[in-house]
Amino acid sequence: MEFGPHLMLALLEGAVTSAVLALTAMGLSLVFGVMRVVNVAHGAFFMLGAVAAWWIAQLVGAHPALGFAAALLAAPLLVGAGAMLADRLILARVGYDPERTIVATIGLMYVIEQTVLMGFGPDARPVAPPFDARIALPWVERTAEGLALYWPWGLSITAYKLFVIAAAAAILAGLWALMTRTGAGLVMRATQQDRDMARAFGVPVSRVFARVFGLGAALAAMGAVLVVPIQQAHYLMGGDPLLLSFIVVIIGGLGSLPGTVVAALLIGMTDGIVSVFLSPTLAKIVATLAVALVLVFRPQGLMGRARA
Amino acid sequence: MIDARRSLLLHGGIVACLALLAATLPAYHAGNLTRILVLAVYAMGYNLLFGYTGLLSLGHALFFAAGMYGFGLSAALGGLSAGAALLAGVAAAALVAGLTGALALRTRDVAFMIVTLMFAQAGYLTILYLGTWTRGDEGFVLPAAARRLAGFDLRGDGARLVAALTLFSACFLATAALTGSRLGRTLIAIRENEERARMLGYDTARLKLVAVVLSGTLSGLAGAAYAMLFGYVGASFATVQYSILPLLWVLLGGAGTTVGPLVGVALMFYLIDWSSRVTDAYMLVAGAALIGLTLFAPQGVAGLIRRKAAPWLP
Amino acid sequence: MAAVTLLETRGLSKSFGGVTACDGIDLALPAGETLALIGPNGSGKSTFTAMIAGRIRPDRGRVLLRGRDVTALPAHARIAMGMAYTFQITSVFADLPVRENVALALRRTVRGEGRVQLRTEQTLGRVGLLARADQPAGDLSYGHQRVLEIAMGLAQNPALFILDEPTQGLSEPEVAEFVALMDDLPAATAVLLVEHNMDVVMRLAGRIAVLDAGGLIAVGPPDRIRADPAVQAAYLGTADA
Amino acid sequence: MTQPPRPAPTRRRALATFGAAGAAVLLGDVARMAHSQGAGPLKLGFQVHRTGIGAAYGRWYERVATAAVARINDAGGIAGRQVRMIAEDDGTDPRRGAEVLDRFANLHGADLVFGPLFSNVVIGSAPRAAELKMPYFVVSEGHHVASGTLNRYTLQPGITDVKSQVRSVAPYVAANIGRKVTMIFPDFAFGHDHREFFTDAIAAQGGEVIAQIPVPPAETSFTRYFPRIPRETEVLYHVMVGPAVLTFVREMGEFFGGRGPALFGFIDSLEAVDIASPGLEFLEGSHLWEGMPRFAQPDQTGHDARYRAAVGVDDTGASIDDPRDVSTYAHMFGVWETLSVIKAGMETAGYRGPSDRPALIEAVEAMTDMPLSDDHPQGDKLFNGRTHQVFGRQSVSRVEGGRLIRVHETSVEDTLYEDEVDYTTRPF
Repeated sequence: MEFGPHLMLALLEGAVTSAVLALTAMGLSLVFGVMRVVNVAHGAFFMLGAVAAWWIAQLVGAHPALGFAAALLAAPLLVGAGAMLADRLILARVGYDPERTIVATIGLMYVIEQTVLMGFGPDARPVAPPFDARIALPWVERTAEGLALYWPWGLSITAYKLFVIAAAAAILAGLWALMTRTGAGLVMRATQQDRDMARAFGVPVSRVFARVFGLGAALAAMGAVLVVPIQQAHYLMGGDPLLLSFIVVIIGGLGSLPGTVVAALLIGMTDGIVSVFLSPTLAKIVATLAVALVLVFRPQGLMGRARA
Repeated sequence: MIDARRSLLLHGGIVACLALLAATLPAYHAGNLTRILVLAVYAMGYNLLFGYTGLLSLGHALFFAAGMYGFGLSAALGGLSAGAALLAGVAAAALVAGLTGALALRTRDVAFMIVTLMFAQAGYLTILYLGTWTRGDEGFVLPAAARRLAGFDLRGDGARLVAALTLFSACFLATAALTGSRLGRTLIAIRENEERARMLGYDTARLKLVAVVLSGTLSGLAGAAYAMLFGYVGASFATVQYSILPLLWVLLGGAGTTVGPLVGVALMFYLIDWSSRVTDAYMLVAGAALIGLTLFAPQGVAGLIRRKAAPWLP
Repeated sequence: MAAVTLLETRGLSKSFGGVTACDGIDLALPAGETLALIGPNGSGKSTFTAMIAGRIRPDRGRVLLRGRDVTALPAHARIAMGMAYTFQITSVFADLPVRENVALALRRTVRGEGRVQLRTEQTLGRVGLLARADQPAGDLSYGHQRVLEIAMGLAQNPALFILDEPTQGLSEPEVAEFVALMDDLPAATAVLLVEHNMDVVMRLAGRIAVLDAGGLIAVGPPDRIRADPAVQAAYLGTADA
Repeated sequence: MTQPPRPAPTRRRALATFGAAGAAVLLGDVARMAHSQGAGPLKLGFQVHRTGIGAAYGRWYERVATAAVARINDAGGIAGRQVRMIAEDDGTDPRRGAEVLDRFANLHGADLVFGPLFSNVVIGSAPRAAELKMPYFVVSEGHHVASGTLNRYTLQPGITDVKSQVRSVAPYVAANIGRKVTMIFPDFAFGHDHREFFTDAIAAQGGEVIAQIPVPPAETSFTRYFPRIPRETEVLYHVMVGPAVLTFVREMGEFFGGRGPALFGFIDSLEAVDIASPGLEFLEGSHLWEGMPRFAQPDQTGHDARYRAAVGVDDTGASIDDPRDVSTYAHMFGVWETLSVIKAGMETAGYRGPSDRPALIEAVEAMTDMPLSDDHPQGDKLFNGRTHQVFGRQSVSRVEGGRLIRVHETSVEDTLYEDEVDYTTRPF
């Protein structure tokens, strides 16, 4: 494929990756920002969302769109509820100690993965997209008669992928409104600023923590529900989203909503764009090192401010 | 001073007990002991950085793999003898630790975790990218010459166990000596309060790099030894799984204790060994055990003993 | 002046996000002198001492130690040249025994663990913490932790001892003990003391330097400072409000 | 990190219980190690990918192994002795794989070990098999056995290796599909084998590989790699493994939108995947390599029918119990045939116990022709004792109406290549 269309396609694909990543990473960022703990089980919650989506779509049967809609509503609720339970049963009891939380959530990740393996099995299972039209895109080329439009091989996107981008943007906008315009958001932000002060002002910090943890997991699940019609539900699918979300959260600056979105775009796009220029595996190596070096030389993240 | 004598007695006693076990255990458990001892060296390397210096790395698989591939490639492709290849593996690990450590130490806390993780990920992908020589994920079998050290054929179970025990004991006693030394105590000071240590005149930036290099070198030694003793080099040892394992071992056994790594590896090994007899979901049992551990014994087994019975435990 | 100039700052300046914390401070401290640094809250005292110790990098100006420009040197290197530093907010190794806290201060310069332990016990004896040598430092009372931190400074036998508000939060008898410890310092030790308690300042300081809004408004012996109208206006009037 | 104190005795008791349990486990192991020399059932260790990335294959391998062992036992066992299969999960991990061999040898007292598919597990475990002097029958289709990198104790008598597969179908591709080939494959050893063997084989047919596109492992989205396919490509040769194969194929369809080059793929890209899944309609008319045809063909043999019935698979290659549960039909026959070879080898060698293991290996090495039969339902085969590798017919199938119809079958001769090793000269 020529350079132009290739880059265009990489950007489109990168936008879809970024959209899902932004949702997933936002969940991690929220937990990280408010609770100051590293949730290693975040990828497992993502996977749970995908598996729940498959299960709900199976139950509903009927038209794919109906099953998908049901999954988009119910899967995040289920996963969020599960996460709140985990918060009450485990994290609250270790007092949100950073190191113990890491170990406990690693344990939780194993437990979730193996439980899903036993119940759901080792196969990758698809969920039918609600709609699936392919939209071919034109490109310009210079011909004898001047510039002309043509339709290169493969320069296309599906209607569903466009929907994923729009849905992610809508959910993020909703989250933004929740955090800035509502009482619940105010309470979360206050807890993020200074949990002792918040407690002194009568904020029920432990209940806020449970809700934030649930909301974080639900965001991961939403990302997963959006992605299963493109990819499939598989019990080991949580690894990549976990790693990428971590990177996004750090690059974006801890707990910063706009920073997380910008970083998700950056990471999602980098992968695609670098792969235009380099052989695929080399591209991955270069992209990984590039992000690592950004962290090394701007440890406060791209959007964060240096602390005195 | 009494503590020092106690410490000598404890570490000497453990080595003696292990030797006794090695001589008496039935074949299956002797084989497990061999593996546990080598993996415990890896855990001790990790503990040096995490348990004693307070730096949580999620990228130690890079150092383990650097040792393993440094050994394996120089023996299989370079035709080096096992002894020379072992040195090459250790040197490779030290070099990689020095380079990545110098960069990663510009960050701290979670950013340090992520940067080390990403360096390790880049290392793993590099192994796959250089598949012509490394055979990627499939890996390669080491030639017989690479498994003969100082006249011993390490393909034999007896020689292998003796080699593993020797390696472990040397590293175990060395780390015990290190933790009691000026350097070791200074690293602990950095773990406890880095700014205070710096304002006592310690060059904490340099000392942390020293800790990364020591830790990486020991991890690389373990990687090289694992390849030499078990005859296989493969990319699965460079995956993120192998960065998380030493963290779990050390936490399970007791971070910042000399015996913790051994205890943690042995417990985890037998937890999986035992539960896999009962169920396929042995990782579920391991996961539940980790959760239980954080709830009920957060300082790990050795940490628990130190707190309850023996506060002098190094 | 017979004494050698131990520490000198020239035009030392620092601002944080447009707010000037220190503005062109010139100050000299000869060996053996105790200089108290006073000024209202936010006048730049801690920033100034942190720049001397190397914890904060100045925007402009230089720090000279024994005539040598140390502005580019990191903190640990300056400490190694004979500084000791105590934090405004007590900073000890809370999970380590009291004994080990002091030993760590000694071990950088004293060779041999036997000698380190001996000197540790001497130092702890001098500050009255020997009985608590094996407790974790974090279990000590607040006052004792301050004393421990001072002991860590004493153990280093510094040529320049920087104390950032050492008596903050101490009880009357503890303050008296602190003053006695300072009296006991070797004659050659220079002390830079950031202090709010004017009794302590008057009792210990050979000279007083007054900072206000990041600028040095007066330097001199206690009597002169007490009488200085500018100082009275800026500071003394509000000192113990 | 201060902890609220908890009653110590509970902990102490827990530790004591733990210690006692440990001792019991140790003693139990020693007692169980009594060997089965000449009496009792034969113990066959089955190294299986129950968890990890190979679990989708492992599940079907286990179904086939269970069925094959049941068939052997129903027919009177091996030399009159019943067979007990002991399965151990290797987690699709080479370290665990080698540890599992220790368990078979020193804990279960197994007579031999069979079954692994993933080549990293095979290569990681093989050195240990040789050290334990444990016959190790792999079902991996990797070239690692015949290439000579492994050892005398490791054999692959049930499935043809990738070198044979790739070389034998190249003439059909060149003659019937196209000569300018672009290859897309996973960027690790298995994919590299495809790359090397096919590039040579197509050149020998007057064709040419014009681009090679390696895809990083564990990749979950693929569209960004397809633009590297040159426009003059006549045939796109695709092979992919892992849980994301369906995504791979679907995105390939979306990319071309019905206008792309002809497709020739290895069924690995669609193994355990329903060919009628939504989004795969574009595969209609494309060609796939199959180790054994997933759909019952019009000229189906009775052997295939009986094999299908025994392993519980219907005429479309899906589970009889659940038509959505598609098998790994193109590979799993290898487990069945491996067990047939083990039975024949043990009976020929007069196997009585572990001391007869070398005799068993020599007996298998002496095998040559394996005719089409219920023991070898995939087809007739030729075993090469020197390279420890079997050679059999390969199929090329075309997707027609959502079914895979065989359009070409290679001969056994088509799969042969020069020996790269002679394991029989190596000592036991």
